[in-house]
Amino acid sequence: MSAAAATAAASYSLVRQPAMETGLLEVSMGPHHPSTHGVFRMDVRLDGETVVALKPVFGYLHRNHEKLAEGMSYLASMPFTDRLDYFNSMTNNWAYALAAEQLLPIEVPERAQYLRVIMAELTRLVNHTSLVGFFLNDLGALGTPLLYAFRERERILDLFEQASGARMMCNYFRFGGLRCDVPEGWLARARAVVDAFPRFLDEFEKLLCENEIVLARTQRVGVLSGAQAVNAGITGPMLRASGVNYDLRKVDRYGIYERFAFRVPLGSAGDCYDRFMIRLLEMRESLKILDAALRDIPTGPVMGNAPRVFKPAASETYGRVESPKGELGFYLIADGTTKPYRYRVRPPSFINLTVLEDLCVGHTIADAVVILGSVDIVLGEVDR
Amino acid sequence: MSTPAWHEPVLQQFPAVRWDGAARALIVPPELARAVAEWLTQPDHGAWDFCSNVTGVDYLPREVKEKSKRPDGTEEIVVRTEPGSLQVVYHLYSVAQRSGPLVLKQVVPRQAPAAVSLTPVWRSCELQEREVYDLFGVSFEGHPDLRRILMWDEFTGHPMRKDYAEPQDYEWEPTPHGDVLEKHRRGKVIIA
Amino acid sequence: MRLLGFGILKGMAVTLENFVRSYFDRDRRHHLFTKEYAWEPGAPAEVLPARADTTVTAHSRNFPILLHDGADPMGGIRCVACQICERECPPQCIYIEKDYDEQGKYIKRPAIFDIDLSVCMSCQICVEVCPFDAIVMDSQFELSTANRFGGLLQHRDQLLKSNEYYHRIHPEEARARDDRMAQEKAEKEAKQAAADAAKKKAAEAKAAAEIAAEKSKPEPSAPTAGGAA
Amino acid sequence: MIEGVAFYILSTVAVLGALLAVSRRNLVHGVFALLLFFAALSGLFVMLMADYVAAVQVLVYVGAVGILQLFAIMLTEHVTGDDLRRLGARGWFWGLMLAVALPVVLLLPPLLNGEPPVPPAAPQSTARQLGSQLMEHYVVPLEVLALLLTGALIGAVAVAHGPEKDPPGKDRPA
Amino acid sequence: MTQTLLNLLAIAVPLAVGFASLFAFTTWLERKILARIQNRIGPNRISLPFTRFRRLFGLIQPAADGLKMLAKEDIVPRDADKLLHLLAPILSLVPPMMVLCLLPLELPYATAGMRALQAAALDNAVLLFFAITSLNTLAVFMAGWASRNKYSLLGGMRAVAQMVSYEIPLVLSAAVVIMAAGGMNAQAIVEAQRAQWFIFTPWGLAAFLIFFIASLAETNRSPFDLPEAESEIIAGYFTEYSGFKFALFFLGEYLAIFAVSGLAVTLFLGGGAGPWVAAYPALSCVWFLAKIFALIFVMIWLRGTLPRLRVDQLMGFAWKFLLPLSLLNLFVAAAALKLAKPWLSWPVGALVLYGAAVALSRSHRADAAPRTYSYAE
Repeated sequence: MSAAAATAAASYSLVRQPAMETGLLEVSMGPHHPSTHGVFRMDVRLDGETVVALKPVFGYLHRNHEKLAEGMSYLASMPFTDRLDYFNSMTNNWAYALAAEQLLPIEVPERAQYLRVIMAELTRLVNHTSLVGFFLNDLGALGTPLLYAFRERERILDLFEQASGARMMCNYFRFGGLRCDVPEGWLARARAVVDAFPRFLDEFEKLLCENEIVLARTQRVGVLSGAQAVNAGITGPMLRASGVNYDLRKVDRYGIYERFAFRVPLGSAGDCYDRFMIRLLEMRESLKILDAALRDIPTGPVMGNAPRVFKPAASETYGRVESPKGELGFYLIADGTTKPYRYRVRPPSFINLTVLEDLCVGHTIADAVVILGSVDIVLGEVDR
Repeated sequence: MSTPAWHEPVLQQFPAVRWDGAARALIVPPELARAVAEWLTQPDHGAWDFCSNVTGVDYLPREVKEKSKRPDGTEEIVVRTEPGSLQVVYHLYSVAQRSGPLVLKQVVPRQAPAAVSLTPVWRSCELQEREVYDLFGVSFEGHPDLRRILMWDEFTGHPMRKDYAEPQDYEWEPTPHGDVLEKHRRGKVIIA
Repeated sequence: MRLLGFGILKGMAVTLENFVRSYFDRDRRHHLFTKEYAWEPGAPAEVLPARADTTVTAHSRNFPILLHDGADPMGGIRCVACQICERECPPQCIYIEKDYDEQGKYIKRPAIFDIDLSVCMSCQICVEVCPFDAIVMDSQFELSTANRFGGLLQHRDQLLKSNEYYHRIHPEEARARDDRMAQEKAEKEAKQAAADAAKKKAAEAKAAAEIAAEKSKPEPSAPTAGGAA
Repeated sequence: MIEGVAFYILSTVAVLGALLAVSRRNLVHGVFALLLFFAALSGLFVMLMADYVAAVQVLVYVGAVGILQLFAIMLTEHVTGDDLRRLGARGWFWGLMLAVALPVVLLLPPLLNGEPPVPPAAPQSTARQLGSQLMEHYVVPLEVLALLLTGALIGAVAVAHGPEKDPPGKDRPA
Repeated sequence: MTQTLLNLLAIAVPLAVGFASLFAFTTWLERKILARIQNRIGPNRISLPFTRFRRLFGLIQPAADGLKMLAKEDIVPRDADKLLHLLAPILSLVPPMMVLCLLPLELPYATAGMRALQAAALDNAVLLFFAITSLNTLAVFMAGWASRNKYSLLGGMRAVAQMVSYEIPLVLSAAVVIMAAGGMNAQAIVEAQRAQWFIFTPWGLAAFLIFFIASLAETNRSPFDLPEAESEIIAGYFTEYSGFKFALFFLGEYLAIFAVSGLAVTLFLGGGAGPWVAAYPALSCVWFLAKIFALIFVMIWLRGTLPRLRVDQLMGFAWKFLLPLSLLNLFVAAAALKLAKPWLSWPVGALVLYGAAVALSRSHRADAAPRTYSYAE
């Protein structure tokens, strides 16, 4: 048990007094609960309203994605990756394509590289806006920030639909490029969306960032130190909110990210407010990338010289990308057939749940909901 | 793809550790795993502070046919059974030095597989080792909370093993399926 | 130091602005509101549906359909029941049986082609792997039935749609596909023609050779004849 | 006539509420029955044209004392309220004696006098009178009471606060 | 006798029926306003059956909702306390219904006899108001306890703690008006504001703001809707209620909103006073309702904007911010009323109150402030 949990437990023992014996209340929050972000359960033990212990329970959506993928061809798993983190199908696609392209190197054409970056950053906007909306919903705002977020998300989903045919389950990336080019006029429409986005962010920040209730509810709630975060494998905005400068777009420089100038916002306190603000700030940086990518994108093919049947030689690889929720990795073992011998997804939201109990203990049940919201999980990915 | 030789200091420090060049992974005997892990986290040994990915791989026993020459010069085909194994794979990165991945593998037998938990070293293994325990059946010594994680507690078997045979229809017994069928028999639901 | 509640007032200004602008801002009225239906007047052009009776746009994909050329569905069916899509379908929702004539000869069309829409996940892999451009994605989604066991199993004749229909729902994509097919066909024909020409040439050459051989034949035969004589 | 009917209804409710309050095994039910009794009592006050007292009765007894009792029950080990153990009835004799003696003592003087007391005419503007009485005639007892209550409040806070403890999330330097 | 009864009915029945139908309208209004705040359209699909009237801006929606509620199955948990589970929604409806009669609405057809009979004419109308609304707490507790659900119980306990705490600033801020008007008769309070509404004095404004905030908490409105905090405890004390019992809670809640807004209008906003009332007395009623709806609009607006406070912050706000401020306000008002020199007492009063509020703000959010962030290249 970590230090934070230990101090909380100590203060709890002080509350217990012989004269006023109070019992603990065990509440099973979920799997049917409005704010567990899907079918997720938290077995919470409460002293009054204070969380004494919390155990996350999941697996309700488990479909053994990995086993399924080991039974089908490499390409056939691509649409299933959409369904991992169904908010970010584009980055899921990318992570899988990246790992597969490490198994069997295929040159990705320039235009496809740019489109990949554009899609990934648009996905990041989708994820972060919605996350902020959901987070505020967990705080008790009656859907207003969420619907503002969805208003913007809708525009981006329209773009996704026009490019890939589907709004959420895009299934757009292929080993060596993209399934198809974007339709005519798409780049101009994307440009319009990107140009209008800062106005929305301004509105969002005005609505939320100085709101005393938001400040009071999120600051110094669920504090996670940088060292603890690294040790617990926390990745993504949650890690950077704890002040650790580790963004795979900078570290691994996959794709063509080294061509874009963007900064990585870092939090200082590692509390819920930082996690929320880091996401807001990251969106601004994503807009910078989008701006440059839409400006520089060349014409040309979007599919590299991929073999008709994807059949890598026996080898193993681990490919990872900076998905909006954290490090999304694919560990593939090829055995020389058309099916992967081992297919493993490293789901960021699953591993980010490692520290949930440490963050929640000592706070109230209302904070537990907020902390869970700030972790940003999607059960499709946690349970796989 | 060439990666720097991060593994070489480990091999020098721990002679029992082997290097699998094809998989580009360090094969660590389970009894040494904790020591190797703790050694690796030291700043001057690479500062591998971030264990990104933990998973299992199941290798079934397989038959290998080998030609061998008899002393009299005729050839003979010898069928030899290679024992299967379970591997627990750790992908390590260093946030401090921005290096990685260094792959660590614990290889354990398929019967009663017991690996050593690295959760005390890297907290990020906690849920992932539980998952390996759940889906592959590898038990981890020293894990603080080794329970099933994705499957339900009453579940038997380890679905990610290659020889796992799934039951005919999961949905039949525990879901309302049966009730629905019963209703159908009474003429309330039409099944095409 | 400000009074408690100043940030709240700032936020309230934002919501009030949205409230007021929802009535007066044209952009917001037409673009950002929940669209009741996409064909609602004033909806921007790029989201307009291809047909008036669906709510989906020309780019969206839904479930697969089989294409046929010409007016007769079975006459012009493109599918040859090669079963590649059946094998590649990630959720395994396609079931195909080949068709045979009375003599038991395979006649390059499916006898049974079923897609279970309750299983299909609209991933479009079948479209990609099809070498015959026989299967494409529909945009029709009003498919609900009261029958949950098999009501969503679409059979061959339900799945067959004409190429014109495809042009109606996905004009751009259909045009591109037709162009490519025409090009491929032209290439194939050219190849065929070349092959034919080559064959012809070869045949001619062969014939010529044969003729030559014929011509030269008597010569060796002569001695035989002679020999025989 | 209407007053008579109302009186009997309210009295019946009050008596029933009181009986239920002492007879229910379920503590929460008992408290709710007691609150019913308080409410009926305030109805009786209204009938006496003492609407100020009636309002205060509701505000203080139903709104505050009742809630306090419910809170107290929530702090006991049986949060659900039903305690199936039989309570010992050892004091029943003295209880009965008390129950008989109280009305006798209260009702004895008028019974001996033989004539019912004449109720005084209901004073107008009871709130104002009460206020001025409290502030002028009974100011010292009022202040003493206020002091007592403040002391009790501080004591309650001290008890609830418990011994010195660290605020959560802050590590105190050793 | 009969005449009195008839008069009573003539007052009570229109109030009950009128406010109940206003409830339906208010649910529609709330959904519409929230929808517009959130860039949605809101309910607009229900048409009047058997007529040409399609949609009607969704005004028929509440009727459809009501029918739906009536038709729904009434689910009582197996382990619930059946009797209390049934009584709680009814009890939650009674107090707001009763206090609505205490509002000094000048019904257009009211005769002098009827006006004298109105509960608002009681000497202790305001006190009665607070007394009866405190009963609401019981209903909430009853519902939370009787459901045998942990969320319900948590919600019930939260509600009780919250309502008891916020009753104090509520009463204290009303006390300022009672002091100024010299009585608790609702009609007299309105009468006392003939020259000037109490909200237009520094202490009146402060009292109004405190009253309004406390009334939000009393009626469990956002941002104080902890007892029914959806994201935390599902629906709080009415988690286990369905069908018509749920509708009754809903109705009770809205009637309480009417009642408390009506009281705010009475105490601070001059009751039914407004332009042209002198010429057309019937307008008084309209003005009264218009002011109520203005307050309700603000409530909806707040609900569309704000997240929810936490329990400890909620209690802290009541005890450490509102209570001291309302106590101070009481002194300021008393001093100003005694002084009776507006040119002196107003600026001083305003300054004192503002200073106190700022000082309390500072102590209240000393550690919560927006931050600046660093970037790594």
